[in-house]
Amino acid sequence: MTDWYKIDRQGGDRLTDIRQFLKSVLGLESVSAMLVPRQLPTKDAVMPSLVSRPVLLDDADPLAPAFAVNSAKNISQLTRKGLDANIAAVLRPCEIRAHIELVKLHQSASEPVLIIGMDCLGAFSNRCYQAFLEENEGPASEAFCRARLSGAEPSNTVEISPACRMCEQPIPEGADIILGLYGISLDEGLFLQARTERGKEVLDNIGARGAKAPEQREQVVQSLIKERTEKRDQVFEETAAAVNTIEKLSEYLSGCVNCYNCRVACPACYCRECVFTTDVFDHDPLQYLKWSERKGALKMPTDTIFYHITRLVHMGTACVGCGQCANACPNDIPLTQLFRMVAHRTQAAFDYQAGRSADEPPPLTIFKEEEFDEIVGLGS
Amino acid sequence: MKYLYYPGCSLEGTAMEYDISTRALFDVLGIELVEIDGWTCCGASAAEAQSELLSIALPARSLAIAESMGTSIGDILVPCSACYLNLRRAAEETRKDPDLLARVNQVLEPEGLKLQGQKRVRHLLDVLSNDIGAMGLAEHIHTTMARYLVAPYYGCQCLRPYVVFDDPEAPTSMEPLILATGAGVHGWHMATKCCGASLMNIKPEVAQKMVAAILSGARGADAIVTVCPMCQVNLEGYQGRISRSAHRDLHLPILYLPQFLGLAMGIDRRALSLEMNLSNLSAFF
Amino acid sequence: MAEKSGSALVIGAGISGLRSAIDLAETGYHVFLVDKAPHIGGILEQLDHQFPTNRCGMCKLLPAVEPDQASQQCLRRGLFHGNIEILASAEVMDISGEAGNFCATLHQHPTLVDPNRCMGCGQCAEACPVEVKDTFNAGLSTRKAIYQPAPQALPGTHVIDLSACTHCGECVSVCPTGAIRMAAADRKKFKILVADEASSVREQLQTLMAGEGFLVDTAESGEAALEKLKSEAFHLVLLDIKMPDMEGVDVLKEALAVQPSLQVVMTTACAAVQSAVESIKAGAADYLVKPFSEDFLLPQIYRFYEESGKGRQRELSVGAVIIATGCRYFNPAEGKDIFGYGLYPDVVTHLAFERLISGTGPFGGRLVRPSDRRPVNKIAWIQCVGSRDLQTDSDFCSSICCMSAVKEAMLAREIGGGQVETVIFHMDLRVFEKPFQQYLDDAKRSGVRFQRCRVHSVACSEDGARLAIRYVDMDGAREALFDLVVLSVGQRPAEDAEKFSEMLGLELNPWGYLAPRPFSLTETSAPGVFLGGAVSGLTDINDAVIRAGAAACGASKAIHKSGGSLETVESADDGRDRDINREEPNILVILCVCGDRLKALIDMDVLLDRIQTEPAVSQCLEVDGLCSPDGWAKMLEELKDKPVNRILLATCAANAYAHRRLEIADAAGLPEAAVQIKDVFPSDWFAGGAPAKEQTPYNTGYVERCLKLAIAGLKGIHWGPAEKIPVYQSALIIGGGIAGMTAALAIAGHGFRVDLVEKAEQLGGNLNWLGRTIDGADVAERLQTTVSRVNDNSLIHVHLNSTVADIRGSVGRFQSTIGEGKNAQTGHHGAVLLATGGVEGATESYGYGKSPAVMTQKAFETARSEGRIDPAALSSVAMIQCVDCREPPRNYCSRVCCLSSLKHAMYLKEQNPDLSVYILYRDMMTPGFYETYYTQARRKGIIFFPYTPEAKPEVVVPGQNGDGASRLRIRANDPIIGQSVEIEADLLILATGITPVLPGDLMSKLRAEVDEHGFFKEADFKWRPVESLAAGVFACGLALSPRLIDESMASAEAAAMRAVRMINRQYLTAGRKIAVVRHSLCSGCQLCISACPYGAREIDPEFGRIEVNPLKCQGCGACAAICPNSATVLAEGSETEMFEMIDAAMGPV
Amino acid sequence: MLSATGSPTVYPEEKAEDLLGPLQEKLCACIQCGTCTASCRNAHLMDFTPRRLWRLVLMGQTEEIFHSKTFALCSACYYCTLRCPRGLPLTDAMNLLKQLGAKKDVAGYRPNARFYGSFLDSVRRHGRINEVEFMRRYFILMKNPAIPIKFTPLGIRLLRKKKISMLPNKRKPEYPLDQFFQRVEKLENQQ
Repeated sequence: MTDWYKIDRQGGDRLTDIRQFLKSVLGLESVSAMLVPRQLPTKDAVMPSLVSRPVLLDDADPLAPAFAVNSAKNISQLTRKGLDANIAAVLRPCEIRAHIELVKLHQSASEPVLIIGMDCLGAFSNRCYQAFLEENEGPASEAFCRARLSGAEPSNTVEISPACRMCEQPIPEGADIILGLYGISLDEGLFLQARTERGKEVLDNIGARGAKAPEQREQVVQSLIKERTEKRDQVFEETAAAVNTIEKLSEYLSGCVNCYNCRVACPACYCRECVFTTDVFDHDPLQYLKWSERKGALKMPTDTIFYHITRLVHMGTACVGCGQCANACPNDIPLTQLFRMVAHRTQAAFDYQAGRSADEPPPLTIFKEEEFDEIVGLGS
Repeated sequence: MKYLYYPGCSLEGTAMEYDISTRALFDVLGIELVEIDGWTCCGASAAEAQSELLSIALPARSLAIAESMGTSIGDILVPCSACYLNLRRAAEETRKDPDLLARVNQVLEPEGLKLQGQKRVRHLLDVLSNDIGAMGLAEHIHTTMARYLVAPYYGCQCLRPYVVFDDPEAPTSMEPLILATGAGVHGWHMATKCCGASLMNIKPEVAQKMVAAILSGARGADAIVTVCPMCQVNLEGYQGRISRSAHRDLHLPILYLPQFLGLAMGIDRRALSLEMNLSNLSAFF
Repeated sequence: MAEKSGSALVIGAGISGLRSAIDLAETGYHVFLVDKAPHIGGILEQLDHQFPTNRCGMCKLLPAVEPDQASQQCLRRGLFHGNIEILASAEVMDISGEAGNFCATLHQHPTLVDPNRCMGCGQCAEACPVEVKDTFNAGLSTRKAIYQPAPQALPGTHVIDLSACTHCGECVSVCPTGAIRMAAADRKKFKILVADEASSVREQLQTLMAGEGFLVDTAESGEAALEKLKSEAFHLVLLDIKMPDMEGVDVLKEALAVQPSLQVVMTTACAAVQSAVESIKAGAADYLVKPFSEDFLLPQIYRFYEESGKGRQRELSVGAVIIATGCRYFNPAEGKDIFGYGLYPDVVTHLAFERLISGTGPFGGRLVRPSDRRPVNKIAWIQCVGSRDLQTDSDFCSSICCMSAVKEAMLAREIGGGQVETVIFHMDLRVFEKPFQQYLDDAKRSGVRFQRCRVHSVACSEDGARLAIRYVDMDGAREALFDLVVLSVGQRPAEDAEKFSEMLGLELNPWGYLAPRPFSLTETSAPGVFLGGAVSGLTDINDAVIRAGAAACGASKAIHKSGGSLETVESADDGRDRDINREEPNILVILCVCGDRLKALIDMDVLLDRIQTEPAVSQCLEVDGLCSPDGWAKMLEELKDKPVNRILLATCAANAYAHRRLEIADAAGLPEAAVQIKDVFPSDWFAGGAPAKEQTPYNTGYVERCLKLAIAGLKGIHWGPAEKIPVYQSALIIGGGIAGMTAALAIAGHGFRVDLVEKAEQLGGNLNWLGRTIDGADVAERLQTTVSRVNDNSLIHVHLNSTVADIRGSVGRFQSTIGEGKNAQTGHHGAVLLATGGVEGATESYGYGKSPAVMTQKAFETARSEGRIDPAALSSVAMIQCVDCREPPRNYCSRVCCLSSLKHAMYLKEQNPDLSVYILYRDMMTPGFYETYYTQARRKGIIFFPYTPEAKPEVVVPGQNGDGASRLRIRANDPIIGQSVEIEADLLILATGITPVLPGDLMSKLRAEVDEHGFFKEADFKWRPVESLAAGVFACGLALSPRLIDESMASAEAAAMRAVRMINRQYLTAGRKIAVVRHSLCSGCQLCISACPYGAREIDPEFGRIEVNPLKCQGCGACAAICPNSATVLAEGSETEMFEMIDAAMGPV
Repeated sequence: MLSATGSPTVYPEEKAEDLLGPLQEKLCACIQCGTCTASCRNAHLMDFTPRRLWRLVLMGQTEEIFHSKTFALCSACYYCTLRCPRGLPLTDAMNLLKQLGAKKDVAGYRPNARFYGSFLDSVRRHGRINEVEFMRRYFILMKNPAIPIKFTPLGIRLLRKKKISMLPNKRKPEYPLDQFFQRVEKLENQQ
């Protein structure tokens, strides 16, 4: 479904229009609360917040280039054990994709959540966001938005995160309602697209009126995707060259201290208890000595490469490329590049794309008589 | 050893040399050929194209005469493949079909003849390769034929449709006989390919193409040996015309098998009637 | 283990024999599995790839429920089942007695190699100087006279080919374990008489054989020979067929009268072979053609010498006999050899092609030409070689060749990366079973070319480099060049068929195959004797497995009926069930030191020191000469009362001992799993390849690493008490047609209660309207007998007008609601059989419904039997085959329609010879001996028009298009004359095929799958054809796939056999290697539920937890692999164990 | 003719004459595999391949069959008979067609029929064949001056070799078979 709606400018800036729209959604009887990035009152930080009082949406800031948490994890917390209410969630495309993966893994529910997806302009890493704030003396979401849409650099000192720079999926395809930004003039008001029956119903109920599709959008989006895809492939190439031997890989990951932050930040890492914190890796003290004896010296902590490889195996099919792993790393290991590259190739092998559709069964859960003939076939 | 002998019409005419050389050969081998008294034509390919019953009754007549000559003489030896097939067919079909036998005997009866199916019909090649054999021949070989490479040509009707003494597709029975003379055997694919038979009379252009293919296949050999008058005359009778239309010299000596064997056994060329062959046999003089 | 009294003899250990044997063994009988060959597996040993998966899959014959009954290993390597005694290289010489009490006499062929000593090291074969064609590789390579009969078999026991062995003794001298017995001493006692007129022959033979140590005497005349035979005993006589004073055959007869057990071998010149063959009938053991060469003669003499050895006869008492000796294949070199087989090395049979592309084949799986080993670019398959050919006396179809050629062509394309051009020259494509048509379509899509014709001949191309195939297409004769030509050679009856026919008074069909009784594929005229597999005609694997199951069912019933008990006997606890899970690992390491040889290579003290530091190792025991019986016995003695719970046996050639693991376990009072036998040093250390002394530290490290790896593995061995699930000892059968009734009788015949549920008001299903089969058998009469047998059986409870409203549970414990409302009953069953049948397909094609003259086959059959068809009043009848069949959406052949049309056509022609009958067909499906009816139909003057799906016939109904014609008009194309023809017909009969009737709701409640056409989906089409992957759920008859009456009944018996095997004991024991869920770790992502191929997992609705059904779980590990945090693990193979093993394997050398 | 009109043949046909009956009986087990065609050395010269001819026989297409030159071109090499997977007597069937062709006096087959006829006349007269007499009669019957000319070179060579003679050979014994032939004809007509 691709019905377009329009909400005329209310006079203020775009953020004000968006807040107005969100308020009208939260005002609906069918929506009990709204998960949305919001400026924290106490600090210059933007974090996802579950808002139930509409007036507090005056602090909502979904345009802010901050991305501290992938909210799919929050939705999982809200819905996994069953939620007897309906909520709305304002999400980035990668958050929606992660949400879809978690639904398939029975870690989230899709029914209680109305998803409002934002065209994604990208975000800074936590650290860069702080620098950006300092540079602008305040949130400056509107300025960021204008700069990104016009193709200008939003900051003189910091770049948006590597994950966002190579993201070729900036449109929130899996949302109920898409809030369009790309290819839409700032003066024209808000353009919203109903992607599902449910989204259409909401837009009808808040009184949005039907509109023609924004003319420029398709072209702008396609050229953006093309540019990002090229960027992505370039990154893949560089990354592959950087990790194509076990020695290079261990060098790549040498900064790892087993803090497991990446795992905690990863929206797809859903295990209740990670195998790396079970007794499997709680080695006997003597074992360390034995290893040391055999090699002469044993790097501590151990099992770091094993840990990352394991995560690549487990999450390679579900990685949505949100970049939270790198964002969370205290030692600046470029994990996003590595994970995206491996995940991309893994998913391609199964003709699967994480987060693309709730109807596609995850790889390995279905058995095909004929597959991977190049590996198992006679010709190999 | 004695055989009943059925020469057939061709051997009295266009294939006289086949008859003469066969008799000469058996003479040297010390085997008597007793000609069937008053044998008549086997019907050739004409009878079967005109009348089913005639095509059986005609050869059956000669068979019945042969039977009347008693059991002291052995099988019926037939050098001509067409006669062999017709006689054999009459023998086999009447054996399989008692009604047919009765009808044939109805035709024969006024002449005081009755077919009983006692005699075996044997082709000359069958007798040479199985009863006499290469070993039997070897005793009489006096002149080595080592100079010659010979292409054995079997044709159709001594091999097909009745599979009696050799593989109908890949026959080999002539080879030991040729080898016994010291000559070499030319390996080729045309040994069983039809020569055109009576098509040579009805559709000469067609038949001559078939012969051309056979003669081409024999290139490299010094001669082709045959065991059938029809094959012989078709292979040697038109070599000039065939060479002209093929724009190649396809002349080649064609001999009857007993002629060739006779040479090795030192029989006089005249006694083998080599001069009667239509192809140029100077290489064998 | 539960045991049942009673035993069965299965002759032939191919697919069919194995299936029957395993079925019977699982049911609890003792099975003697006999094969003439030195290995089991039959032809399957040679086939790496089977359609439709293009892989093997033979292991699927192994038990899936109670898997611990047999070693779960590749069946091509060997079968180890507690209830099966395999007798290889053995032949059944005689069978006497009656059902329930047969006595079979066996002759054990000598192999000269002691299987208990042979370790399969292969040094003997290297030493052997005799090279012969390797029949295993279809003659594409050579092997030695001593050889390993099947390369993949374990242990790799060698045998001696007595027809080739010269007894030179080279192998004896190199065998490291002294396994080869070729004692010369006994030869002095073996007396041979040479009877020949020619003194040269007498002298030659006497010198030759006396030189080998035999006792030789001679005779120059028949009289002299008989004189000698009267005065002293001889073992062997070489007798010339033409003796001066009397005929050899007469001497033979008299000689046998004097010494009945004498072996007489006729010697003959080439010319007298015919009379030699006759002498075999008179009792000669064999004949040999003169002149003899020494190389040829000696092996023959030794063969008779060895075969006459003592203890070769054995008698078996069995209750039932299954003959499953398979069939032979046509030899295309016989007769006319129009395809140059034997002449051109690149013309091969399809069996040779399978070897050619096999990884264990002569070329290591590379696709090359046998003649020059150059890559193959273009291959032709020629179908129907020695099939469907009256010239080779084969008025039958060999049934399997179409599919095997398609498979081989696809494999060739796969191996060649799509570059190899493949053409199949075929007549009809016989795609008569459910998945065949689809497979054929796949092949066409993948680029395999099909040329419909009969190939005329194969010759060498003019340049001599390739093979030229001559054939005919619609434009006339053509010639095409190929690198390789594969002949799909047809079937010929088993060598033994005639022997068994005479031995047991069994019927042979006109082509010499053992023939089953009407309406059965397995029963013979001799009660208690059954036929399995290809012995009654070649079948594909699916059919062979079904027939084998049916044969096993028949045998089981026969044994049961004659008093073989179905009471289960629990054997005494002997340590096999000991729970070692709860015990700390306490390992005994046994190290075979091989005399002083190991000590010479390693530092034993250092090694023992390092091993003893391993806390789990309690003791390290040095033993010597395990490969000798003494050494082995001594080792077993040492095990008594050792307080250990795991044993590691460290040797060379561990494979050679694998099958003796149980002996060790029993001696130590441990479960078999607690014993591991491992190679810890390469066997060539002791076979000339020994490393230098200065390498001692390295060698010691090597052995240490191997030992520690094995120890790490042994620590993780999991062997707890197996879970036991109580069983409802009765069966539920849904559907009361012929399949359901047959299954009911088979199960009740074993003494179990059966609920037979039929939705109609009477039993019989489709048989109620079927009058006669094509072979003239009376269907109605058969139906009546079956119905009354069902009604008379007190164990069968028939529920008419009923359905199964609900069903729950799983294998062993199904609870069902039969009927509805107040009549509903609750049923408790251990197994469920779906025999819900099928109906004639509906159609709207070809004017059906627009004219009463257009009718279906069923309508015609019904009208005919009700006397509403008057053949005399008809002048022209047309039939169209494959109506809405064999193309999507119903892309399968319905199997029965071609035979029905032939039956109807011949009926009409017989009733009214002036009547014209036209059959419009795509491919006539008359597999096997049904082909002869196709021939008969043609002979009766029925005219056949082939059509293609692209150009279907067109039908004009009278009155249509304002047409004034009074008759139907069918327009079709005749490809031979290349013109369209128009048939005016009084009647048009449409073959609309069969569609299944399978209750979808019940199937999903049973967690059994339905295929895309609505048929029951087999666990595996070939290997497990009557059961679902959901254990305890079976199907038979039309619910499985379209089939004929006898085939439906065979499937019913096969399914019944499998069901009996589930319900014949009070408890079913789960396998020990199964998965468990650690709920505290489980995140509930349910990936494991989707990944489990056996439907063994579900969410417990009460706790929301994932539960594993222990009977369904096969321990495959798919769940453990997909679970990210090891919340589900296999009983063996946890991460900790794996890590330890990896660690050990990476240890120092 | 078959392909000329494009209109389909309609079955079952009215049975005009039961000429083909015995032939159909011989051939009805034919499966149209084409082995006969591939075996035939003359197939490329034939307007209908042997396979097509047999199909036409089974379908009762008398007219097409006797318009065809196929059976006239059969040189009776028996290859098809040898190879036929149904073991059908195909050469015999060709002979039967030749007999029918002669009986029906089919225009296209007339030269062949006359050739065989002349041959048998000679046999009937003398018991054995007199080649010169038979050829002479054949030429006269054909009334085509081109035919004898075609044979002249060979004839002259044979004459020169004294294998044939223009004069009736007095030495040769004669076995007149006229009565024999009459008995055959009579018996055949009874059938």
